[in-house]
Amino acid sequence: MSEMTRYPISQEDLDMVKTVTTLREVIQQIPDGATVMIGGFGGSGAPIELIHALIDHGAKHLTVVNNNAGNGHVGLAALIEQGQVDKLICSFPRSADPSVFVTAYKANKIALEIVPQGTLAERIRAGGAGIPAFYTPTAFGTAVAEGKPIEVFEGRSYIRELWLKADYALIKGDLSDTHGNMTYRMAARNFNPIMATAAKVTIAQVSRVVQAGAIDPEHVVTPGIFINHLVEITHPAQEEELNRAEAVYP
Amino acid sequence: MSEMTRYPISQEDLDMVKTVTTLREVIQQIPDGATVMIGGFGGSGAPIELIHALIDHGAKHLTVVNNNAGNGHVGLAALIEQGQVDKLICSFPRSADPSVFVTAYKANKIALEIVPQGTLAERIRAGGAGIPAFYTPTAFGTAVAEGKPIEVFEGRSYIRELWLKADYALIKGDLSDTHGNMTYRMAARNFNPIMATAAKVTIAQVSRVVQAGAIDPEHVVTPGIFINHLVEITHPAQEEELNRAEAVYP
Amino acid sequence: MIDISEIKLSNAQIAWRAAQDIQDGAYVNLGIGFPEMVASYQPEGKEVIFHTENGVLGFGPAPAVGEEDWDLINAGKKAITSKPGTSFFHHADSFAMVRGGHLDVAILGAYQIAQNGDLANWSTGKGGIPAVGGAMDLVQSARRVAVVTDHITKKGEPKLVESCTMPLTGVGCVTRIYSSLAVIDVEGGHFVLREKIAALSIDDLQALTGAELLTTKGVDALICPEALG
Amino acid sequence: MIDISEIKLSNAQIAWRAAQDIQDGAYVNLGIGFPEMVASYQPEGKEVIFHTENGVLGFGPAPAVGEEDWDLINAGKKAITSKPGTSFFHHADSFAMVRGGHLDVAILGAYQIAQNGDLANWSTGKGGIPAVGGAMDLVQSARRVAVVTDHITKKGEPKLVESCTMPLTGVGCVTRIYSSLAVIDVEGGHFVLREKIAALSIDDLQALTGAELLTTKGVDALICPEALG
Repeated sequence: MSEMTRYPISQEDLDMVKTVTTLREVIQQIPDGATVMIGGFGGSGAPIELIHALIDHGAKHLTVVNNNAGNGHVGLAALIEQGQVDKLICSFPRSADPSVFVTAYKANKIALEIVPQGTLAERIRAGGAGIPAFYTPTAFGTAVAEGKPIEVFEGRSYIRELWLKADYALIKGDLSDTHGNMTYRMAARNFNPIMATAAKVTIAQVSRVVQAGAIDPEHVVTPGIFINHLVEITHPAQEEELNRAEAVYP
Repeated sequence: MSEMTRYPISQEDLDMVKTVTTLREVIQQIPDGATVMIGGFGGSGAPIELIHALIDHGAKHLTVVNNNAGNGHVGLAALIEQGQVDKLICSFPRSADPSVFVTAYKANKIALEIVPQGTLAERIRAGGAGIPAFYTPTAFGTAVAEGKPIEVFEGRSYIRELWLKADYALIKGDLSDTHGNMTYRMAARNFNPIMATAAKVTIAQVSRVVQAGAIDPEHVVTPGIFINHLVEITHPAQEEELNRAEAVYP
Repeated sequence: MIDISEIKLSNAQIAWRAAQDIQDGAYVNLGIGFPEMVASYQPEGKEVIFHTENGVLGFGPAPAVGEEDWDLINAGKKAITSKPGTSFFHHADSFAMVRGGHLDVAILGAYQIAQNGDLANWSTGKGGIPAVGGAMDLVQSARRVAVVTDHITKKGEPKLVESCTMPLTGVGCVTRIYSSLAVIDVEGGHFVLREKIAALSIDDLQALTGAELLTTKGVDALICPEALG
Repeated sequence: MIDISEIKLSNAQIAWRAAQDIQDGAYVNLGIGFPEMVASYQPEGKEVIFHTENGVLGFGPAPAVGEEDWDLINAGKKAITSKPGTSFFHHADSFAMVRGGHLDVAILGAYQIAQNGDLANWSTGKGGIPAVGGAMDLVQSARRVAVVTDHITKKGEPKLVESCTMPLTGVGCVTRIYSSLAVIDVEGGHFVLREKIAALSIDDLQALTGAELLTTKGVDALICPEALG
């Protein structure tokens, strides 16, 4: 059963920003040691409010899957700065200000698994699609391929990669109807739709929850079957803007 | 270089049904012996005009990939009836009137490769995504798995399946802009978007070609990079309706 | 052989019984034909979201005759409708949903079900043209796989067997059988009888079943509404 | 060592030269940083469609300062714009596009390029924090992989070498190098000199290159506009 907590469910609630308490209620189910996929590419599509609620909640020893390693002192960088992340699986741990991650990494306080970006995306997609392993030409002959099975198909060499799954996915969308059918905003789509499919429990923050039928069935990017909890954050923070304002969380 | 023949390219052409001559020009590049993916699930999303142009063109010894095996005496059934198809790769060679395929199959005039529907879809997606092989739980322990490599991941058994690619894909969309960015109509989407990615040359028929910018970038289902030729058919035939009218082609 | 023609449940009654077990909010795929009837008997107040493998989630009922749009069909190629909450997606995404274990329930028909949960429903093995469709994907990956079926074949042969003699659709996949005579679970390699129609004794039911029926957990009466439209 | 500081091409000139080879209608991915400059020098009358691996095809130029929407960025996290013909898609679809061989050209920077086409551009191998991003996908699967680069390092060491000493990004993938001194193809395991700047002899160029330069096919003058904005 895909249980979905629907906030809000009544028409009157539709323009209301949900309280931090509600956000906390959703996030506090995440236990220590969980594997958590966090959507976004840099700050675009990063679910800042969900990440900050995870900081408030305080779950530790997390394994986090994200394309990057945080920027400045908000969002994922803040989660790392709080010492909550034991391991990061990402493709590109660089940013305008990666100092939080760099400090933790050099102090051996965080483990790092580097995955080529396309392989990272495909492993996540495979996790959601019930494909335990697949072959890719990416990284053949490089250090990333070390220890991985190699096979030749049609005269070309490929390496075998495994799916990637998570206990929780924290994602950011634009609109969602009350069934959890979601849309995204431009390049903020990035990893969010595939992470929604690859976690046991997917928690989505969206800018607006609308009635079923308000989103054209042709325009749904993530069908509601993948969404377990929906939180409405009407004016979500944008990581890039927080960093330009030199914000620090908490 | 993804060359795309754009019909029509001028604003004045937008409401004009393309002539059969134009359709023929596009289709006549398909040589004998080609592997051709044909979109559609039953009659929904079947590019009837493209298939009928292929019948007029007369290319023989084709390998066709489609979910089904045709219905009645139009579309794919007509292509088979003309003796143009040597081999069919499909999941479900049954329909309201499968007599054309059944006759050809029983007379050993057509070879059949049965692929479970989800595996068929994933093999096509893999072909378009540069994944030569993947593991699936589908069909493990069944006749379909015979001869295929088996591997255990996380305690469960999976079979390895190979990608499926084609020389040509014939697909049906709803709108396309002049870049080939496409949308589909409801369940007529089915195999069309993935076949568009898995062929060397993709020929799409759409109900209307619109100017670039007329389709919201959020609503594009198939980006134009996958489309090589675009033919506007403003009032496409619907296979189901043709069959209810007992149509026969040619 | 016991004549069950007068006492067995109708297909509508079997479908009704299967519908009662579907939880509120479940995502459900119904096989082509008989299993589709399950949609007609959803208990009021429960919302069930139906998936069809050709790329529609949350679709509505069949349209009126003459109102069909043949671009909007289900896996059985029958016309359906959209409704608030419907979404469309392509075939690879649709089966990613199936294979990824996101469907709560798949309900299918059967030629044979073995006591270890093996299902045969795609080919009688007697020649003819093979056709698997999406069944092999559904039975291997839906969270719960149930079967609706007559308890015996038209020739009186058991459909619940020790091991399938017909080509398999999936291995160890079926967990519950709604038959025309009983509700039976597959547990630990055995058929476990849960409910049976009152007109038949357990011994009679065993005689119509091709493998041992365990009754260790108690057997309830299988009661369905008489009139189902 | 020859002092090339006064005669070598600027980054803008290298980018201009690379841009001239892109065919009309091509789908192109430009690496973060220097390669992005190639977009500024598209010949008039040619339409090139740019891909960024974070899920945008056919995007427009950077917005004016203050007009940025930070939900619309490129792989370098710089703000871009949409324009007629733009489309958005998720990361798996974006790399399916890359891995499936649908991109016509990828242009990247380099630490080292070997004469067999091996590319090293993600790690100097001297420690530090590894970061591959999307480069390993792009170099292995784009139809044509080109490099824009200084011909030698700041310390004067060759970047075109017999075999890479730094960790590889991809094997046998680069087919053309646009350097600050020359245009060089990789063919049959060798560097083949196509164009060089007039101020340098072939022998001088060979002295600045870590592997043999073949000149069997004739060498043209590498001429770029002087002033590039």
